Amino acid sequence: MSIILNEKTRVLVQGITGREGSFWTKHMIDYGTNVVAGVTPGKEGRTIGEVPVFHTVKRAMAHVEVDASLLFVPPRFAKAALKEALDAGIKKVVILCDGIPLHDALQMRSAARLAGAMVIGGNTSGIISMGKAMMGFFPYWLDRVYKPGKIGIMTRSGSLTNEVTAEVVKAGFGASSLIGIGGDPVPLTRFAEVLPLFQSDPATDAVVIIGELGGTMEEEVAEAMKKGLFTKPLVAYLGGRTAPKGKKMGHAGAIITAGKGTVEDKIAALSGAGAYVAKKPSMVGELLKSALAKHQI
Amino acid sequence: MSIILNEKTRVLVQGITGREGSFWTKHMIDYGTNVVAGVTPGKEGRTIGEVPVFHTVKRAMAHVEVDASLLFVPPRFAKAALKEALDAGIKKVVILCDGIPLHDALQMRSAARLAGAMVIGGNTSGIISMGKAMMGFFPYWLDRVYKPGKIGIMTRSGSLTNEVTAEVVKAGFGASSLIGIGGDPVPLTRFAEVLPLFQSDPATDAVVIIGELGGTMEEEVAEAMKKGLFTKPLVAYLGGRTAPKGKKMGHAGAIITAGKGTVEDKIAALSGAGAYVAKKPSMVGELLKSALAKHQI
Amino acid sequence: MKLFEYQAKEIFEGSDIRVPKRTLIKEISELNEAIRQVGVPCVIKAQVLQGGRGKAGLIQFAEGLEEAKKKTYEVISRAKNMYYLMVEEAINIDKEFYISITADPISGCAMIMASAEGGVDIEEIAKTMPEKIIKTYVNLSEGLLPHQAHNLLYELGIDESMISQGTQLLFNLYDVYCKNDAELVEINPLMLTKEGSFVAGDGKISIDDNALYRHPQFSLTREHFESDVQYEAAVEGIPYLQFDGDIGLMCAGAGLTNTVFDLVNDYRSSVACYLEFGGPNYHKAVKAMKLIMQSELKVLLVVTFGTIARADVMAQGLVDAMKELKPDFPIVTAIRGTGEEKAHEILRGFGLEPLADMEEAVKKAIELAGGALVE
Amino acid sequence: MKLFEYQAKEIFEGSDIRVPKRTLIKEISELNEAIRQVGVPCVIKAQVLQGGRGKAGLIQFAEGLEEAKKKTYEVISRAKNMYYLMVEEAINIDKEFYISITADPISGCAMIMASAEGGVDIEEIAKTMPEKIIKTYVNLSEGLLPHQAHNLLYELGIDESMISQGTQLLFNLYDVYCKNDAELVEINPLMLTKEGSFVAGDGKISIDDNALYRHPQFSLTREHFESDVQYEAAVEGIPYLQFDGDIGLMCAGAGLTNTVFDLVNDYRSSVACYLEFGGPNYHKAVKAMKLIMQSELKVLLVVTFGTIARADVMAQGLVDAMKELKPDFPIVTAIRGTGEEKAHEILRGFGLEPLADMEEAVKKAIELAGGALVE
Repeated sequence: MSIILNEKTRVLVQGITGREGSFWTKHMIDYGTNVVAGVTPGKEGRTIGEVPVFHTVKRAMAHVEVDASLLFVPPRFAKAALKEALDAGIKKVVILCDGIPLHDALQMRSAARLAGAMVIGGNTSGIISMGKAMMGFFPYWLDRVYKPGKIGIMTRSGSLTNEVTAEVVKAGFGASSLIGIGGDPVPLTRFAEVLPLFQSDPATDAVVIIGELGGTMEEEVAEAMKKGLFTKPLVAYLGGRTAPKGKKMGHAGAIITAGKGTVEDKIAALSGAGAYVAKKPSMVGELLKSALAKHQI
Repeated sequence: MSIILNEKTRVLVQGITGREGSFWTKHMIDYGTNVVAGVTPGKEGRTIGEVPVFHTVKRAMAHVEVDASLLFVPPRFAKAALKEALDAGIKKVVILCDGIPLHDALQMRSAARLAGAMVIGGNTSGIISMGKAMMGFFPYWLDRVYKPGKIGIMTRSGSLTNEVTAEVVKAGFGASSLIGIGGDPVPLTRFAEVLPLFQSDPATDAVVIIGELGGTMEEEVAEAMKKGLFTKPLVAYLGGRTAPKGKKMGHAGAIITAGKGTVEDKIAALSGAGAYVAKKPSMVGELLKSALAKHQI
Repeated sequence: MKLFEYQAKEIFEGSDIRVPKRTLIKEISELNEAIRQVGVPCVIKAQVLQGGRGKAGLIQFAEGLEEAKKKTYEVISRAKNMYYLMVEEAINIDKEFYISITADPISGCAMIMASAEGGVDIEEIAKTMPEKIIKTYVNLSEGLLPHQAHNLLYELGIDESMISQGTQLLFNLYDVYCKNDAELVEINPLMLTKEGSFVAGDGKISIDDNALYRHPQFSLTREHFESDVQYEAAVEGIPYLQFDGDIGLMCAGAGLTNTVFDLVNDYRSSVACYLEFGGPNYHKAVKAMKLIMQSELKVLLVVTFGTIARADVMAQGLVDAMKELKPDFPIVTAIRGTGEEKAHEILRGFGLEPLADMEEAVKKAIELAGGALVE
Repeated sequence: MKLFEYQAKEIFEGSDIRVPKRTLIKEISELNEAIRQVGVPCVIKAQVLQGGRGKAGLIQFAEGLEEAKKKTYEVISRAKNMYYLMVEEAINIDKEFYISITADPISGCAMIMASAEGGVDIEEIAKTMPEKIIKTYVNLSEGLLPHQAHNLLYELGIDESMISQGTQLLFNLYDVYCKNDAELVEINPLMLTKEGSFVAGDGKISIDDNALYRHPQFSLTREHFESDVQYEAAVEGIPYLQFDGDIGLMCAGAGLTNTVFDLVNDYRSSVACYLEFGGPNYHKAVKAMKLIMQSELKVLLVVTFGTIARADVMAQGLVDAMKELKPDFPIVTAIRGTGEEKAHEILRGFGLEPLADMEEAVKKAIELAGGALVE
C-alpha cells in the first residue's frame, strides 16, 4: 500500500517535452511509474520514450485515461496548467516548480479546494511511493535514502529530506510514501490534509514530518493529533530553530511574521500533542524506535 | 403544504427602507409572512412596522435566524446584495428588480449554483404560497386570482400571471404555490429546477406554466417530463406565438435568436412530452379539468 | 443596443483585433477619396443594422473605381434608413471561420461558439450541422483560460503556426465581450488571409441595455431606429414596436401584451403597433398616446391587469391623454387589477365602456376595426 | 521586495488613498525648502526599511523650523544605511486605526486585518488582545465585496458619516494589494482626522519577489540592502544573509542550510554568513565564493545533499573557486547526493577531505574555528 500514488496510477506529465520534464519522465518510468501521456502545446505527435505527447490535457484524455498529473512547467504557467488539469477532472496533481507568484498560489489553492482535488506543491521534489512509483525528481538510486518500509514521510524541504530520510534508513526503517508538500508560503496541500491518508494507510506504522520555521502547518498537525484524527506515532524535525526573526531563511515560506511561525511554538504544540520532536536529524532514528516501542505497549 | 415558502419561513428583506420595500413589507406581513428583519446600510436601529432594520445581513443574522431573503434593491446593486445573502449562508433568495445587467446575472447564476442556493428572479413579482405567505408583490386582495388550491403555477411574466391564474380560479381551482421565475434572459432559477419541488409536494395536483417566446426553459420542462422526473398533469400557456423573429417582445428574455426560442418549438416539445398546451389563457381552465380527469383514470 | 459594423470594428481595433482598411462615407462624392485610401479591389458595405446584408445586396464587391461607383449606387438604392456606407479593402482570403461570444443562461457562463464553416448563416449551420459548431464555456469570474483557447483552436483545425495568433484573438474578443457588457460579439467571417493573419471581415456587437449606465460612451441615436417614433419611444424607455396592421396595442406588462398580440393575429386581424406601458411606465399614458398617435391605426386596444401598475392611475392617464390629444380612433379597454373599481368609474365617467375580459376586448376592437372574427 | 514608506505613499496616492503632504530630502540643506512646502508643525521620518522606527527615534515631531533642524540631525545620526528623509505635515488626528492585507494560506484568500487600536505594534495586539483584530477574507476571483467592507467598518465602530469614505478606502487598498502582487500592504496608523478624512499615516508595501516579472516598475536597488554584498547576492539571485559570527555557510537547499545554521548555534559557535546555492544556483560556486569572501569568517562550511543539484558539479565548482580566488580560510565539506562518488574524488584530488556526515562536518568546522563544542 501507499498513499496518493502507486504503480497503477495513470500519470500525465504536463510540460513533458522540456529538458527537466523529459529527463525525469524517463527516470519515473525507470522507477516503475505508469506514465501514460504527456502534454506540451504544439508538440502533439511526438513521443518521450514511448509516452505520446498531446497539445492539451483534454486531447490527451480523449486518448488515454488519467488519474494524476505532474506539472513540469515554469512557475509563471503553473496556475494555467493547474486549471487545465482541474478542468479536465483530474483530482491529483503534483506541481514541482519553485517561484509561483503568491497571488497565483492563493487562486490555485482556492481552485483546488473548489474542485475537491489534492494538489501537492509547488516548490517540491514531488511524491514517491517507495519501490513503486514517483511523481517528481528523487535520487532513488541512493539506496541509503530511498528504501521501502513502513514510515510515512512529509516534508517542506527537498534538501533536508535526503538528510533526514537517510537517518530513518540508518535506524533500520524504510519509507512507505514520501510526500514533499513544498517550501512555499502557500503550499497547495498542507501537512494536516495529508495526515488522514497516512492514518488510514495500513502500510504506514509511523510518520516523520520534516518542517521548518514559518507558517502554521506544524501547529495544525498538533491540532489534528489532539483531536484524535491521527493516532500513530509521529516524529518531527524542524529546521530554523535558531533563525532570527523577520528574515527569509531560503524558502519563501520560511519566515517568522506577525509573531507567528517560530520553531519554539511549533515544538511546544507538537510535544503537547504527543509527538516526538528531534532536535537534530541524527536523533530522528532513535526517536522513531522509542516511539514505535512505546506505541506497541 | 407549499414549496420554498410557508408561514413559518423566516424572511429577511434587503432594501427594506426603500419606498417599495417598506410598502410591500407591510403587505407581506399582512398576508401572513414571517418577516423577521430588514437590511439597509446606514439604517440600523429603525423599524418598518415592527421589523428591525440592520446595516448588513451579517449583523441582522447575529440577532435573528433567517431562512430566506427577499431583495428589494435596484438592479445595479442586485449582484452585491445576492452575494451578501449567499455569503451569510442564506439558501433561498428572491430578487424582484427588473433590469439586472446580463453579465451580472451570469455571475449571479454561477454564484447561486456554487452556493447550492435557490435564487428566484430577477424581473419577477416574486413567489406566493397561497393563504400563507408571499415574498414579492402580489395583489392578494383580488380573490378572483389569489385563491388557495392545489394547482402549482410557474410563470415568466407578472402581468400574464393575473390573467392566467384568474382562469384557473374561474374553472373552480386554486393555487398551491405560485413561483414567478421572471422575464429575464438569465433567470436565476429555471422552470425545470422548480419542477421537482412541485412533483414532491403533496399539496400540488397539477402544474400550470406560463411561458413565452425566447430561451429554452419550456423545452427543458418537456425534457424533464420525458425523463419521468415530472409525472403530474401539466398545462402550459405560452405568449408570443405569433411574434416576429429577432424582435425583443417586451421582456429582454422574450426574443427569438439563433433559431432558438420560437413558441412553435416549445409547443411541439411540450405536447410531445404529454403536456397540455392552451392556445389562449381562457383555455387553461378547461385543459386543467380534462388533464386532471384523464390523470385519475 | 446593436452597434453598426463600423462601430464594432472601431472597438475591435481598440482591442488589437485586426480589421481591414476602411473608410466611412456619407455620400457618393466621397467615394473617390475613400478608394484612394483603401485601394482596389474593394467592398462597398451598407451600414445598416439588419442581418443578411449579403443576400439583400447591401454588400458589393468592386474591382475598380468605375465598378465601385456603380455598386455604390446599387447599395444606396436598396438600403433603407442608411446613414453611412463603408468602403473597405478586399482581403486575400485563405479560409473563413465563424466566431461569437454570447451568454449561456443555463451554466451562467459566457459561451464562445466557433466554426470552420465561416461566412455563411450560422443559424443554418446550427440547425443542419450542429456538430460543426464548437462551444466553449467561460466562467466570468475565472475569465478565458489558455487551455480553453488552445482546445478550441486545435479542434477548429487551425494550423500550428496560427495557434498563438488565434489564442491572442480569442483573448482580445473575450475582452471586448466583457469590457462592453456585450450580449453578443460576433466575427463572421473571421478571415484567415493568405499572408497568415486573422482579420475580422465583419463585426457585430450588441450591448446589454441594462448595463448601458456603465458605458456612457454608447448612446442610442436616431440611426439605430427605423423611424422617429421608435427612437422617441426608446428615449422615453417605453418598449415600442411598429407594424403595419389595424389595431394599436397599449398594454401593461410584456407577457400580457404578447398575449393580446397573439389573440389579434389569431382572430385574423393585425397589429399596428405594440406599446408596453407597464412597470415603471404605467403613469406615462399621455406620452404613450402621443407615440401611438404617430402610427396609423383603426382602433386602440388597452389591456392591463396590474399590481403595482395601478388600474386607476392608468385609467386616469388614458382619460387625460384623450382630453389633451383628442385621438380620432375608437378606444377599447380592459383595465383590471389593483384599483380596478375606481378605474372603471373613471372610464365610465368619460364615456368609455370598461370591459373586464381580455378576449372580449380583443374581439370588440377587431369588430370596430372592421375585421372579421375568423379563428 | 519591501518598499520604502515614500514609495508606498506614492502608490497610495496613485490609488486615491489620501496621504499627508510631504517632501523627500537627501540632506539638511534641503530642509528649509521642504518645510516651506509642507508647513509646520511637521514630522521628520527616516526612510529606512527596518520596523519600529518610532521606538528607534527615527521618526520625530517638530513644532517649528529650529526644532525641525535639531530633530533632523538626531534622525541622521541614528539612522544606518539611509538614503532619504521625509518631511511630512503633521496631521490633526481624531482617531487611529490599523489596517493591512496579507495572504491567508489556509483559505487561499486575501486577508484584511483591521483594528481600532491603531498606531501601536499590531503583533503585540495579536498576542495580547486578538479579539481586537477584525479579519475579513477575500476570494481573489470574486474581489472585495461591498458588504465585506461594510461589516468590517461597522465592526470597527466607524461613524455612519465615514462609512462611505471608509468603503472606498478599503476598495482602493485592496486594489493596491492586487495590482502590485503584494505580500503585504499595511497602513499603521490609518488616521481619521478631526476634519473627517481617512489619511494614511504610514505605508508598508512588500511586493512578491516571484511576481516581480509582472511589475517591471519595481527594481531592487542598493538602497534596499544593508550592504554591498547582500545587494550583489540578490542581483545574482542567491539567497544570502549576513551575521557576525565565525563560520560561513555555503549550503545547497534552504532546509539543509537552516539545519546547519541551527547545529552551528547549538554547538555554541556562530554563523558569519548564510549562503544558499542549491536549486538553480548549484553551478554558481565561483560566484558564491566571491560573495562569501567579502565576509569575515574563520571557516567555510559546505554542506549539500542534492538531487538535481549534482554533487560533482558543486565539488568541481568549489575547487575551481579555490583555484581562482585562493581563499585564506579552511574549508570543510559534506557534499552528498547525486554524483557523490565523483564529487569526493574531485575533492580528494584537490586535497580536501570529503566528509559524509553533516554533524561531523559542523563539529569539524567549529573545531577549526577555535570554538568549543558545548551542547
